[in-house]
Amino acid sequence: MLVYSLKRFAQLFTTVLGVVTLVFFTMRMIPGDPISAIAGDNLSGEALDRMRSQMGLDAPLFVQYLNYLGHLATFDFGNTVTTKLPIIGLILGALPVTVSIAVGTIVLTVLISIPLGTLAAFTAHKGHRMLDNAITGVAMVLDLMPSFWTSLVCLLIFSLTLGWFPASGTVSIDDPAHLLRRIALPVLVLSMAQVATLARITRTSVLEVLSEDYVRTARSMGWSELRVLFRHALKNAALPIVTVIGLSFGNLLNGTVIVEFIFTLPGIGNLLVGGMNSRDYQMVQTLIVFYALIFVAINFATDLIYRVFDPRVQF
Amino acid sequence: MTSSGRSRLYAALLAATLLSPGAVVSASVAGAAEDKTLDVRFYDDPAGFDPANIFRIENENIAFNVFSGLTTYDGKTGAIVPDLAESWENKDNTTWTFHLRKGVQWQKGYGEFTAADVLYSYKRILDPATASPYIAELTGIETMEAPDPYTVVIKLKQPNGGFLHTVANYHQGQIVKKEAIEAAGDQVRWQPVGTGPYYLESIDVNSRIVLKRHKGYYKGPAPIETLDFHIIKDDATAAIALRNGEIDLLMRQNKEEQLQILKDAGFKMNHVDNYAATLKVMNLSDPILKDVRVRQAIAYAIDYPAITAAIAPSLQAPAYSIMMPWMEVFAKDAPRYEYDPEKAKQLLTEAGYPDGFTLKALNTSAQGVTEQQQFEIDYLSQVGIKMELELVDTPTYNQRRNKGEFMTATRLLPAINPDMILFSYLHPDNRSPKGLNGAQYDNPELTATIEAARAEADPEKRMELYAKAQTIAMTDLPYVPSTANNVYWPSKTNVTGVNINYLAQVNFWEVDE
Amino acid sequence: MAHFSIPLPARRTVSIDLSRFNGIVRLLANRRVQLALMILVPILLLTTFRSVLPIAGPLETNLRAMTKAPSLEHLFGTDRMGRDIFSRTLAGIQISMFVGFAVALLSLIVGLVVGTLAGFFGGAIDRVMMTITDIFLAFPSLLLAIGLVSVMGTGMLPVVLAISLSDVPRFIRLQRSMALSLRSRAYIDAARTVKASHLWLMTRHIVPNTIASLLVAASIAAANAILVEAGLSFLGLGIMPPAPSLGNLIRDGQSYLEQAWWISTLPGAVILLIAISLHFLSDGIRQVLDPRSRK
Amino acid sequence: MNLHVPIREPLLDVRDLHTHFVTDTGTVKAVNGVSLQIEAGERVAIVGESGSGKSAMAMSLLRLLAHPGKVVAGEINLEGHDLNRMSERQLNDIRGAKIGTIFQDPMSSLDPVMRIADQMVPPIMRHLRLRRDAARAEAISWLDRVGIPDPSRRIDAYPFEMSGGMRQRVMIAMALSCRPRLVIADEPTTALDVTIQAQIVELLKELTAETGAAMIFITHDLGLVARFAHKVGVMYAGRLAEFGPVGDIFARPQHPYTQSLLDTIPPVDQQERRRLAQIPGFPPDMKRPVTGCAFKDRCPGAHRHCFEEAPELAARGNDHVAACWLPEGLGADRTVERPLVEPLAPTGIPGDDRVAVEINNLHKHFTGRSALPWRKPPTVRAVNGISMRIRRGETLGIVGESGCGKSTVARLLLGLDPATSGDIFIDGIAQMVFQDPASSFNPKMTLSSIIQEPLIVTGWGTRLEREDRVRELLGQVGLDESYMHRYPSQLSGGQRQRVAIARALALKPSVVVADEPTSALDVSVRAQIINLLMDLKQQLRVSFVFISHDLLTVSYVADMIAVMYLGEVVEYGSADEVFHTPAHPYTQALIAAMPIPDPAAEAARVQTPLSGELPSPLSLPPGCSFASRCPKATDYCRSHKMVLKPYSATRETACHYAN
Repeated sequence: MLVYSLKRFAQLFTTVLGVVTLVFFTMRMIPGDPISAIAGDNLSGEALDRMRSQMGLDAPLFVQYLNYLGHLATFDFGNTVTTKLPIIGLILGALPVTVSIAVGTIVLTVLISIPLGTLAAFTAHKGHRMLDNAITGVAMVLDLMPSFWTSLVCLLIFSLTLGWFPASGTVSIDDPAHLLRRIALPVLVLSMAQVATLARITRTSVLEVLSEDYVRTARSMGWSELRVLFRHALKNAALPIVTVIGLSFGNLLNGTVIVEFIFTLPGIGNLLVGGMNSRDYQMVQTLIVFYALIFVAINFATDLIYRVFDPRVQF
Repeated sequence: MTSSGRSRLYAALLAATLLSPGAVVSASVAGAAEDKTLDVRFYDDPAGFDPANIFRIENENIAFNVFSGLTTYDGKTGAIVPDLAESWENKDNTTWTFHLRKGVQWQKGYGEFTAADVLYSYKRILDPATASPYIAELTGIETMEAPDPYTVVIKLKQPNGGFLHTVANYHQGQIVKKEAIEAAGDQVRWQPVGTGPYYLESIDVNSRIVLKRHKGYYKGPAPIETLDFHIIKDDATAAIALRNGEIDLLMRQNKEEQLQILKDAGFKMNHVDNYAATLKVMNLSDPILKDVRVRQAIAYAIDYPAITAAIAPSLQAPAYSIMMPWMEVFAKDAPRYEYDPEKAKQLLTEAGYPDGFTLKALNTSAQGVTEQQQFEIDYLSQVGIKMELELVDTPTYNQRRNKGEFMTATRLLPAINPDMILFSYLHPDNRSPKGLNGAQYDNPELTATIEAARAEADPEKRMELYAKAQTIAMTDLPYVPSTANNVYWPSKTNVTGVNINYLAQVNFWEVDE
Repeated sequence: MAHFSIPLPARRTVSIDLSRFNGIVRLLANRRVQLALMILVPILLLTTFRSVLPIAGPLETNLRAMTKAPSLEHLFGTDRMGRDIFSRTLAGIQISMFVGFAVALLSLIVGLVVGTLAGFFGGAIDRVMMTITDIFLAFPSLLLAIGLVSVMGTGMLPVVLAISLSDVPRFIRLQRSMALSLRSRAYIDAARTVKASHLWLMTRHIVPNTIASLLVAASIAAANAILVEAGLSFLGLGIMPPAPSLGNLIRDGQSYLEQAWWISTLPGAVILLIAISLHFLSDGIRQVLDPRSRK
Repeated sequence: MNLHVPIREPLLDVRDLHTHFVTDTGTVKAVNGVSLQIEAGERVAIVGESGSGKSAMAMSLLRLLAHPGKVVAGEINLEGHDLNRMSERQLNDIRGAKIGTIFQDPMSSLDPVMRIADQMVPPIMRHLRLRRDAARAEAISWLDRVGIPDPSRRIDAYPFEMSGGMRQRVMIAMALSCRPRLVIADEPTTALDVTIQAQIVELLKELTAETGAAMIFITHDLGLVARFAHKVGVMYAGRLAEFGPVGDIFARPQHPYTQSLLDTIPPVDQQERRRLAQIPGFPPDMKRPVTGCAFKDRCPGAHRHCFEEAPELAARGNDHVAACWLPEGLGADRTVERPLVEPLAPTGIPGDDRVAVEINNLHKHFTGRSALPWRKPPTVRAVNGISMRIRRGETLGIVGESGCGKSTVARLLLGLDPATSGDIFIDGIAQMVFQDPASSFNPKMTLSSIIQEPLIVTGWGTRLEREDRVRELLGQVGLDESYMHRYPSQLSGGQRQRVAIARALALKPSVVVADEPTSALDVSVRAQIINLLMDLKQQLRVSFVFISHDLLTVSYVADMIAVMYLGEVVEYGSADEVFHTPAHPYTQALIAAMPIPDPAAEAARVQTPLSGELPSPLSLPPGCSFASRCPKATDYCRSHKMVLKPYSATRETACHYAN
């Protein structure tokens, strides 16, 4: 376990450092800087140059990089470049929103797709393709609809016509009931895209397990088919399912941008796009570090869950 | 008293409010009895409200309600009206004396507003340490004095007939309080303190801005207690929020189709027309575009009336000048370019491009290729001009546009100070990358004309000079006007007083529900 | 569904004899492939010969026929600018299919080369490559897209690159794991006993045996790319209108859903059909390649 | 011995069982009319080659067939109740309770993510109606009975924490735990090493005798049948070809297929080394209807009648039935036709004393990655100091159980892995024939390019010359030229091994290393490959290293034998000597564990299987590596390392007590 933790730490360190370096230099290679981002239609070049030098954006790149690393090492994430807001506060404010969406999506996805996938696998195993095809087909159709389109359709149906969920309104974790109502639609939209993948993986791995020798062994001892399905198949099929859930959780954290935009949710996808559009180096860099941390953390969590499901996995 | 009688009285009081700022006390008191809240859509992440470093209309609109200037713009006519200065006089457009309103109270208990605050505010802009992009607006000041707490005397280096615009409630003209600025430190943009009708109570930069009524506002407290701005970026979502009743007032709806839906649903379509013109900037250092016939051909080739009617009859109208028709200085006789493809072809042939040429248009990718651009491509191709769009993201676009690295680009003219527009866009001193003259336009005749206009004390003569300048500009056509933009703030029917001024701003002191 | 609990009789090879004769024939005999082709072939034919069809050009505006519902004249109706949506859809398919194809190809090639090297050599090369793919996986794909569009401007190439960049690490990992398991196969050992070069082993033994699985992944990546392009278009990072990529068509019509549902719905349905066909195609390829996994 | 005194109705009475697999490409009639009766307490072996339907038949009894397998007709009467007419729910009360099942692969037959207890206890609770703790106690007692050490602790282990042998014991305990009347064992020892196999077979014998359970034992190993069964059923193409008491079947086989099968086994008696019998052709395609006898195409004695009508089982003696039109099948004197194998002098080619391979003090250690950088990494000494010489034209057989290092030696010889220390000298080049015919070839290459590959890589000849060489090689291994453009997947297992041999011979190597070349093959095909290797050895005078766990085959093929244990050679000498008069206790144990396809001989052998399992190669004992399992081991053995010492002129052994 100790060795494992050390390894993980080393992985975290290299990944984060790589990510930080990549993002630092990429951001500065991209044309446009924070000043040009705020230049609208009526600021002259002269005025902008004045601001640029005022903000010290003309220091040598390598010096800026080392400075940045130094700040990072002391967990000083700094302020946004133009609006001077503490970044850590912005991220911590936005994180709960995105995390609730991601968690909600995962929960809904799991609740829908694991039973569906299992059912599909079970019927397929017995040679009945009808239900299997229907489930796979519907999941695929859901998967393939662009989220910005389904978002609006959902808004029109559930918010405007049925009036079940608000389209706007402040989101705060202090008011969980309201939060739930606000994230319901985005969660629904995002789940649509996730269900197919997870149901497919569930189906494939359960199907694979169902043809394993030990399932036959269990059947030979008089276990009923359903019991075999729940006691053996699902547990054994869990590893790929957990992997996919872990991966999709990571993807969700940066895939919520569109729904955050349409459903006006102040999440970190929002921050990222905003930071990128305003060329707020500091903001983007810090967010990326967060993403990398989350990525590594999810890998770690996935490994831990592996261990719960599969005693063979050792650290 | 019957209810109809009461409402008639109320209406009368309201009318009085709008007409004369002095006689409002009773109406405001009536409003204050209820703690009304207005939920307003805000369409982007707020970027701060420090007048010295403020950008974008939505932020400016907040500042507009928090701060005051010596003058301000009338919401309906666009005319300059008194604000913190009750009255003023000027000598030769050079020495400006402002008589300040007495008893004006700062928000958040910062005491009474005096002439010292005016001097502090302007000096702050002029201080290089502030790094204000608006410094150039005030560099024309030679001296500033406050002979007494209610008088400010400003002496300019050169005559400037448009100086009242400079001190209006906009950017550099907004008056701040020294103590409040110093207390805020590096968070000035998030802690604005002014003398306007509303003060900033709280802000969550991710989702919400809350303004509260400034009880000590010199015109009396505003009718609405709380302005709750919700950040809703997507236009379609904003429309749904309005239709759901989640918001009362929708700050800017920029989608024609949503406007149609809201109009059909019976919402109140508050709007201002021709608030600004969109110009095609012709880079005159380009070997093709330096020929005036080519520029005129472009203007003749595109049928903007048809385009605007087709794609955005509400949001756009054709523009024929760099000045807006509602402006005092607007010259009706300046050349106009009506759609005439034959003439365009003829001009191109004369210029030596019978088969047309390729026009590279730099633009932002934020909206992709707009429908308007698609039509422009269509129209231009009919006279043989192949318009190619170079789409880059907004920061890159701004950077290249400011440096003058393009063949043609667009500018949206904020149309409030005609003198400033003419100088910024046509004066050779302001050629990019230094200034906004992206066309690199330098016509000594025009330069002499606008310089003379600025110095001219006689209003009639000034108007003549301005008219002459417009005629020259529209003949040389360094900027091809394309469309004039309209701004819509749809609201529930019970929301009144949404008067959008020509800076696309609403004075919330006038708004009630 | 063939899970034989009995070992296959030796003569089973005879039945494979015929079918193995030609992979294409076997593919064409697969029901899913047939279904996919039944959808894809007509669509591709229409797309290819759209210029001779009696329909308006995809960019042709018509102010007299704005926002018209589907009719015989305009099969999919027209949009706000009076453009024929059917024509735009056909043109959009061409663009979207190109994006899908380019993304699939790029991911395939990079994945193949890098994954083979990492999996075959293992050791330090592998660790470095895996760390790099980790970094890219930890990097939000959207950011890559924004960055690329900023550097390269909008257009086909940045879109293809942006989508590929998030696919490539997955392809590398897939290829690496396959190469890893193949490198200890007996036939590789057999070649190594005669001192075959690394290049020989990789090109003759590893790549031919993994390419099929990569193709399966690539056809899914292609379907996915079409959708991601649509999403990027929505954010203004995709292929720029008026170029009628399918994503642009849906985006254009999205806010007209209430007034003119056809503007986005019909092109959307076409995306669905194409993506589903690509999935069927990949399923079919997989089934044909691996008779055991006919699930 | 005589258990089949007909008392009452039989325990299991299967009548006209038909099982089909409906696939896209046709219906496989895997079981095509099988009838058989099993008495209580009887051990019945079902033998047959792959695809004969023996497993399908066994799985049909409890309807454990995977989709699309389906019992389409027949009665399966267990104690008078027809299982085939029962619902799934009723059948679940039979499964495990009345009939226990043991499967082939202990590695995959237990759920890897569940503790043994969780797999064993619930069925006991259900079938024996016991409470959890009682059921657990019952399970522990069964684990104890199958020889699991420390069962009350091991019951909470996961399968992966146990060796294959232990897992198969658990499997047996589980199958027997609800006291079934019948146990179906589907190749229960095929995946195990020979010494472990002997242990398991003895265990099964004991336990069924104790509980009085009858047993159906599916196997392809005739030796095991002889050792284990009371009765034998021989299956061919989904039908029983012959059924009868084991002694009778071995002594007087009546069906030509049974007769041929028995002839394919290398004889134990090395004095008369005859060419092995081969069964020509392939089994019929089970998707096509068969007219007449299914074996007719491969039967030397087939006549007209065989093509017209399928023979039914008919009595051939006491309890002995066979399905053949010929009264005695091919007859008792059928062996005479087979030629004697020309014996080679054990020293190789007469007059040629050159050495093809010389190995001196060879070591191969595999170093793992240590848990912590500063700790010593774990090291497996896979090959731990062996020295050998192979003369030109000589065949060296290397035997030993899995993990003894024999495959590592092969890889070292071929230069696939670098040796840790020691020298290998090869006069010429070495080539290899791999064990698994499925993974030996790149499935994407034609046979022509497969066989050409060594030639291309070494830059041999032009394309035409290479193709000529391919034809020549295909001819040498008995394949037609037309195979050149086929793909490996189009070949049968035997044909693939022929191609593997052709590829190995392409560069005219001085030594060919064959690592278990026949272990994945059916009995009849195995004989073909062995015959081919023997022919090639005589024609080409090439040296072979023949690696196998099958002592009988090695003793038939090899001139010299090296017996390996834990990375060391414990006995080395001429094949005859090592096989007939083993000196090292391990060799003796191996030979004792080896089943002999002769029921009479088996009955006469004293069955004391070698106890224990291979110690972990990570921590080798300090003294003799075999000491932990050796019945003769003393303290001296446990503390002193043994090295090969001459035992006779042609033999060396590494046992202190052998000398």
